[in-house]
Amino acid sequence: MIATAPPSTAESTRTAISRRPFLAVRDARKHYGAVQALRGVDFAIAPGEVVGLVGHNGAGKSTLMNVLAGTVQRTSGDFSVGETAIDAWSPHRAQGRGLRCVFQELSLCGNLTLAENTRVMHRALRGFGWRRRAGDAIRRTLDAIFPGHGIPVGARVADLPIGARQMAEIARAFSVTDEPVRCVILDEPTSALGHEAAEQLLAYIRKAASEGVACILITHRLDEIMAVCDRAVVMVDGQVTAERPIHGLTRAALVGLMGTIEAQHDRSREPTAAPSGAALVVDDPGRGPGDLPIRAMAGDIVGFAGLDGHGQRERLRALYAGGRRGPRPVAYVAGDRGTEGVFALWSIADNLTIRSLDSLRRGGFLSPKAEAELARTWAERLKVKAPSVDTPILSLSGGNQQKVLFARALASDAEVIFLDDPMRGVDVNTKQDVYRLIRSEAAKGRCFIWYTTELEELNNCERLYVFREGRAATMLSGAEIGPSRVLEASFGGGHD
Amino acid sequence: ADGIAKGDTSGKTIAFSNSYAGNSFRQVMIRSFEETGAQAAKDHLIKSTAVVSANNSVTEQASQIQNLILQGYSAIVVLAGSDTALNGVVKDACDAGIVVVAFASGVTEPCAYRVDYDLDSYGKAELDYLAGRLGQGPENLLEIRGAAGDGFDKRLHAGVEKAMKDHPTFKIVNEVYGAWTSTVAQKEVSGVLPSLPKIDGVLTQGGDGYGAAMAFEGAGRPLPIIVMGNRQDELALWKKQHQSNGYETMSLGATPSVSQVAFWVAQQILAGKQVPKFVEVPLLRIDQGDLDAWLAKVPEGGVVNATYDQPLVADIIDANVDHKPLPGVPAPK
Amino acid sequence: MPSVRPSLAPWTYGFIVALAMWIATTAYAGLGSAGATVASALAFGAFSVVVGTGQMLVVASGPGNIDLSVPSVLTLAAYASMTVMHGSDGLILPGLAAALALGAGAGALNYLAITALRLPPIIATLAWSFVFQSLAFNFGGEATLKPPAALAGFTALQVGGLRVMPLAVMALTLVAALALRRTLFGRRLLATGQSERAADLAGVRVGRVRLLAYMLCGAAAALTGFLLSGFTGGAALNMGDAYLLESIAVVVLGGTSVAGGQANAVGIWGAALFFNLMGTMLNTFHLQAGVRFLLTGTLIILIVAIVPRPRAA
Amino acid sequence: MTDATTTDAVLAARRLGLARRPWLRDALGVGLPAVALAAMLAVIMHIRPTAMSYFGFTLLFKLATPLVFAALSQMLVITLGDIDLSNGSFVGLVTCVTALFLADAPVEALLLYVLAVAAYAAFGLLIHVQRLPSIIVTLGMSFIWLGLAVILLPSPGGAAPAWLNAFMNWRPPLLPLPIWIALLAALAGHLVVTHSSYGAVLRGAGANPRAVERAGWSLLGIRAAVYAAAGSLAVLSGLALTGLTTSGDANIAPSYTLLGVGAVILGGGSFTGGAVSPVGTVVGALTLSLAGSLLSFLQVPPTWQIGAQGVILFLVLAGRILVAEKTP
Ligand SMILES: Nc1ncnc2c1ncn2[C@@H]1O[C@H](COP(=O)(O)OP(=O)(O)OP(=O)(O)O)[C@@H](O)[C@H]1O
Ligand SMILES: Nc1ncnc2c1ncn2[C@@H]1O[C@H](COP(=O)(O)OP(=O)(O)OP(=O)(O)O)[C@@H](O)[C@H]1O
Ligand SMILES: [Mg+2]
Ligand SMILES: [Mg+2]
Repeated sequence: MIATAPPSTAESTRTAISRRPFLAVRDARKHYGAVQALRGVDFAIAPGEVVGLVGHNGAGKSTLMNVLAGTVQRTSGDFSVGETAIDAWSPHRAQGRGLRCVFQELSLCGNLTLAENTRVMHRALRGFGWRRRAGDAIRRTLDAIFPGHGIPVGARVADLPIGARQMAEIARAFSVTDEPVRCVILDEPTSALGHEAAEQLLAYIRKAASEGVACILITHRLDEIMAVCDRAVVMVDGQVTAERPIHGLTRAALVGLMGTIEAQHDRSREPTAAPSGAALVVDDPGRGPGDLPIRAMAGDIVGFAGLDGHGQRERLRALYAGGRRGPRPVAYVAGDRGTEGVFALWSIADNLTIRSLDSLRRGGFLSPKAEAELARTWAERLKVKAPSVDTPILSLSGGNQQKVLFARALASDAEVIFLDDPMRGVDVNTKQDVYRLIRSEAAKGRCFIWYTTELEELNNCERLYVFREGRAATMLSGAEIGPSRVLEASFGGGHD
Repeated sequence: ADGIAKGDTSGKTIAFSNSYAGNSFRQVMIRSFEETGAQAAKDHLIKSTAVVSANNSVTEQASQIQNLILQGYSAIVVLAGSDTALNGVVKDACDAGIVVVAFASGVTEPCAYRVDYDLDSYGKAELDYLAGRLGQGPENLLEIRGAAGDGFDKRLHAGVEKAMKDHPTFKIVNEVYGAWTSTVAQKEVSGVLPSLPKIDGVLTQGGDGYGAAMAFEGAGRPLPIIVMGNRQDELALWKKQHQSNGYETMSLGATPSVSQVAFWVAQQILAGKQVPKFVEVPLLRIDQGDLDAWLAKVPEGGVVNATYDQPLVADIIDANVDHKPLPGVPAPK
Repeated sequence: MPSVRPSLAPWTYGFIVALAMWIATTAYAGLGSAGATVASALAFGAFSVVVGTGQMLVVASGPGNIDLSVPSVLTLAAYASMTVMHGSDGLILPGLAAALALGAGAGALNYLAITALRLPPIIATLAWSFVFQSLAFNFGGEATLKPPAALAGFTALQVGGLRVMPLAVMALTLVAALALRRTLFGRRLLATGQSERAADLAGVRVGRVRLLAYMLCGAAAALTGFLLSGFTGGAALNMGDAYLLESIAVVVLGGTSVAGGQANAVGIWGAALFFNLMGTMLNTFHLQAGVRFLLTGTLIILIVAIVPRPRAA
Repeated sequence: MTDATTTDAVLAARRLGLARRPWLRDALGVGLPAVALAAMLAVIMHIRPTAMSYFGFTLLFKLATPLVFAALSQMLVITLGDIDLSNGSFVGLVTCVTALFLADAPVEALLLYVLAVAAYAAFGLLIHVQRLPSIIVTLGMSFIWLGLAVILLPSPGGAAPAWLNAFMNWRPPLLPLPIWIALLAALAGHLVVTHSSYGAVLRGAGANPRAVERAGWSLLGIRAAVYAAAGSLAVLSGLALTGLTTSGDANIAPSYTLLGVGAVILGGGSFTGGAVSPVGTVVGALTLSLAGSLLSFLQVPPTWQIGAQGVILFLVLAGRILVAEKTP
C-alpha cells in the first residue's frame, strides 16, 4: 500500500546526528499561563533528514513546531539555526532562513487564488508580472509533488475541495522563489488528503530529503512515519521521551513508546442478520442511476467510504436534513470541530446539553440541576479529561473537545446519529474508547451513519457505501470490508 | 411699493427643495406649499410645482437641487439644511437662469433671494417679554437651543446674546440642546434641572416648550415662564395652567406656511416684481388675549399656522422695500 | 484554576463609570441634586434599556446582525397605537397589542429582507427603516397624537417617591436575563450567535431563532414607542431619532459581544445610566457643544478599551 | 493509481464548474450595480432627454465625487472585516479644516490633514492591539470628529480656496469631471487593491489574518496602513466636497457613512473581510448618489419619498441574490 520503500540501513545511519544540525533547540520551554505545553525539549534536525514526530493529543508537537517556525515565542531555551544562536525569531526571519511550515489548521486565504496565496508567502513575488511568476512557482511545485493534480492555479481557494486546499498548502511550503527551501515542517499534512495524494507526498518528501531538505513530519498515521522517516521522536506531555532510528523499529514498538497499547486490528463486528422487527430508520432512495439507495435499521453501523470529497459529506448532510424533517430524532457529530462543532464561548456542560434542552425543562425553564447531571453523566461516561463540566470547552485538548461533541449526540434522544469524519487528528487511545462506545450504543438500538477517511475505522461497520464522483457507487458488507476492496471500489475498479 | 405684479407666469414651474421632512412642522410646511401651488396652478398663475425632500442630508439636498436645475424649473424654493453648504449648487442654479428663493435659512450665496425671520428680534422679543413679566431683578434663565453646528441655532442664539446686553441682571444659568424636539428637550432639561437653582424663565427656539414643561412637571418644580413655540400642546398646557393658577406666558414662532411666502415671492419675481434680496417675514406671536382664539383654530397636536396669500405677500414685500412695519398675521376672530 | 488577577465582569463597567459621573455631577452641583439626577437618569434610561434589550437579542444572534430600523419602528408603532387608542383609556390594551404586533411584523420584514435578498442586516434594516418612516408620515405626521390620560399617568406614576416605570423596566430586564440563561430560546439564540453552522448541526432551527430575535427587537422598539409617547405627551415623527446610535452603544457597552453569541441584559442598564448621566454631567459642566461631543466620543472609546473582552477562540 | 489522480482532477474541475466561476462572480459583482445605474439613467433620460449631455451628466454626478472617495475609504476598512461609522463625520471635519485654513494657511491645513490621518491610523492600531470591536470605537470616533469640527467651526461657514472651487467646476475634454474622477478612482483602486501584489496581501489579511501573519506579515502594520489610507481617502472626499459647496460644515456628511457601506455592499463586497471590489464600489457610489436624487425626477408624493428611497435601495440590491453567499 505504501509506495515508498523504507530507507535503507546505510542511509539511516548516515543521517544520524553526525552531521551539523540545520536547527537545534535545547531545553525549550513554553508556558501558557499555568499550562506547560513544552517542559524542556531537546530537538535537532540535520539537512536531508526526515524526522517523524509522534505523541498523543496535547503532547506539545504543534507547540514545538510553532516555536521553530516563529509563530509562537518560546518562554525559555536555546535555539540555533545553522551556526547562529537565535534570540528573537519570527515567521519572517524563519522564512529568510529557508524554514517553512504547513500548519495543522489550514493557513490559506480562502478569498485569494492559489497564485495570490503563494504571493502572500513570498516577498520576492512583487512588481511587474508577479501574478504570472507566482502562478508558475506554485504550478511547478504542485506538478512535482502531486503529478496530475488538476488544480488550476487561478482558482480561488474557497472554491477548492478540502483535499485540494491541503495539496495547495503543502505545495506552497515547498515552492521556491529567491530563497532555497532548507527545512519544511508538516503538521498533520495528510489528514485531509486522499490515499493517492498522501503517498505522492511521502514519495516527494524522500526525494526532497535526498536533495538535502530537512523535513519534520507530524502525523497520527504511524504507517506514514514508518514509511518515510529516518528517525522517530516521541513526545509525551511536553517532553521528548524517546528518539529512535526507524530502521529496526516496529510499529508496535513505536506505539509502545507513546505509552499506549494499540487495540487489535481484527474485524470488530460480525455482520449480524438484522433482527427481525428492527425498524428501518434511514431510507433514502438515491439520486438516480448509479446511486445506490441507502437504508439502515436500528442498531446498524453503516459506513461511508471513498476518496475524500466524492460526495460523502453532502450525502450525509442531506440524510441529516431529511432526518430532521422526519419523525425520528437525529443528531450529527461534526468533524470540523472549530467551525461546525464547538460553541467556543461555552462550558463543557453547555456544549454537551444543547441538543437535549427539550428534556431538561422543568416548569418551562431549563433546570440547571438537570443540566449539570446530564453533563456529568456523559462527561464521565466518555472520560472527558477536565476539572469539571463548567470548564470552558476551548481549554480542552482537541480530542477531549471531540468527546464532548460525541457526548452531545449520545446524550440526546437521537435514534440515528450521523458521524462526519469525527476522528480527524484524534489520538489512538481516544479513538479506541470512542469505537467501543459506538458499538455499545449500536447494540442498544441506535443507528450510526459514519463517514470516515480512515480505513481502519471501517472495521467497525457492518455495511459500507463507497462513494465515487458524488454517488454511492458500491456497497460492501461483512467480510467484504477490507482496505483493498475499499480502495478498489473508490477508484472505480470494484464494480461493473 | 407697487402691489401685486401681474406679469404672465402661467407657464412657469416652481420646485421646493426641502432639507428634512421628519417632523410635523415640516409636514405641514410641505402641505401648505403644495396646496398653494395647486390653487395657483388652477388659477393659471403658474404651471406646476414639485416638492423634493432630502433626508436631513445636505449632500443629498445638493444633488437634488442639481437635478431640479437639470429639469429646468423656473424657480427653486429652498429650505436649506446648511447655511453655506448649498452655495455651490445655488450658484449653479442662478447661473442657469433660475430664480432661487431660500427661506427660513441663512443661505449666504448672494445670488439667492432670502425670505427669513429677523432672528435678532426673536431673541429680543423673548427677553423683552420676560423682562416685562419678571422686572429687572436678578433672574435665572434656562436657554434651550437647537442643534450644535446649525446655522439657525447660531443666528437665534446670537440674537439672544445681543438682547441679553439690555438685561444685565438676567443670568442664563445653563443651556441645553433640544433639537427643536419635544422628547429631546424633555430629556435634556430633566437631566440638568436637579443641578439648577430656581428657574424663572425658559428661552426656547420652537418645538421644545412642551418638553421643557414636562420636565419641570416631572421634577416636581413650579412651571417658570416658558416662552412657547406655537404648538397646540403648548397652548393647551398654557391654557390649562392659566385656568388653574393664572399662569401666563407668550408664544412666538415661525409658521409652517412660510413656505407659502417663499412660493409667492418666487412667483412675484417671475412676474417681474422688484423684490429686495432679503425679505423679512413677521414671526407669529400669541399673547394671553389671543390664546383662546388661536387654540380653537389649531388642530389637535398640530402647529399654529396662518395663510399667506398673494396680496398679503405682496404687501410684505412692499413693506420690506419701503422699510415700513411688516403686516402682522391677525389673530383669528 | 488559580486565577491571579481578580477582574470585574465587563458589564459592571457601565455601572462604575455611571457612578463616577453621578458623583462628579453631584460634586459640581451640590448634594441636593443627587437624588433627582439619578431619578431622571433612571426614568430616561428605562427607554434606552427597552430598545437596547431588543437590539441585544439581534446583536447576539450572530456577527453582523444589527437593526437600524429601530427608530422608525418605534415612531411608527407609537403612531399606530395612538391612533388605535384615540385618547381613550379603555383602549390601552388594544393599543399596546397593535404596537407590539406592528413591531413584531416589522422585525419579520427585516429578517425576510436579510434572508430573501441576502442583504447584510445593516443595509436591509436601513432600507426598511426608510419605508417605515414613510408610513409614519402618512399615518398623521402633521400632528402629535396624544396618549390616553391613563397611559401618560402610568409612565409618570410615582409610588413613595419612586417612579414605577423604571422599576417595571428593571423587571423586564430580569425577565430578559432569565430568558437568555434558562429558556430554550435564549440558549439557542446564543448558540446560533456563536456559530450558525454548529448550531444548525446541533439541531437548532437557526432560521426561526433569528427570525424571533428580529421580531422581539421590533416589538421592544414598538413597546418603547408606546411608553415614550405616554411619557412625553404623544407620538411625534422624530421621537425615535435619538435611539439609533444609543441602542447600539448601550448594547455593546453593556457587555454584549458584537461578534455574537454572548449577551448581557443587566449590563444594558449600566450603559444606559452611563449615557444619561454623561449627558447630564456634560450639560451641568456648561461645556461648549464641541467639547461635549469630544468628551462623549473619548469616554465611549475609553470604556470599550479598558473593559476586558471575553476570549473567543 | 494514476487513475485515481485523474479522477481527482476531473472531480476538482467539475466542482469548479459547479461552484460559481470566480471571473463570473467578479463580473456579476461589478455588473449588477452597473445595470442598476444604467436603469436609473434610462429612467432619467426618458423623463428628461436633455440630461443626456455633457452638462446633464455633470449635474447628475457632481455630488457623487466626494461620495466615491468616502466609499473607497469605507471599502478599505471593510476589507479588513471592520466597519467605519466615523467616516461621514470625518469628512465633515475635513470640510471645516479646508474652509477655514486651506486658502490662507495652506501649511497649517496640510499639517492638520496629516494629524487627522495619523489619528485615524492610531485608532486603527488601538482596534488591533486591544482587539476592540471597530463598530463601537468608530462610533466614539465619530463623536470626536464632530466635536473637533464644531469647536473649529461652530456654525457653517469659511470659504474654500478659489483654486479648489475652480478645479471642481473644471470642464475637462471628452467627459465631465465627475466621470473622469470616478474612472480614475476605479482604475487606481483596481490596480492597488485587486491587482497589485500588496493588494493580495491586504485582501488575504482581511479573510484569514492568522494565515497572513504566519506568512511573516505584520498585521499591526497592515491595519495601521489601511486606516491611514482610509483616512487619506476621506480627506480627499472632504476636499472635493468643500470644493463643490464652497464652505465648511460640521454636519454636512453624516450620511456618507451608511451610503459608503451601501456602495461597498452594492459593489459586490461583503463584511466577511477580504471580499471587496473597488470598481464595484465606485459604481455603487454613483448608483446610490443617483438613487437619492432620482426622486426629484419621479414626482413621488412628498410623504412617500423617503419610503421610495428604501424601495429603490431594495431594487438596486435585489441582484445580490445572484452573487451573495447565503450567510450575511
Ligand atoms: N486556551 C487555553 N487555556 C487554558 N488551557 C488550555 C487552553 N488551550 C488548551 N489548554 C490546555 O491544554 C490541554 C490540551 O489542549 P490542546 O488544544 O493543545 O490539545 P491538542 O494537543 O491540540 O490535542 P488534540 O490533538 O486533541 O487537538 C488541555 O487539557 C487544556 O487544559
Ligand atoms: N494558545 C494556547 N493557549 C493555552 N494552551 C495552549 C495553547 N496552545 C497549546 N496549548 C497547550 O499546549 C499543549 C500542547 O499542545 P499542542 O497543540 O502542541 O499539542 P499537539 O501535540 O500538537 O497535539 P495534537 O496531536 O492534537 O495536534 C496542549 O496541552 C495545550 O494545552
Ligand atoms: Mg497539533
Ligand atoms: Mg491539536
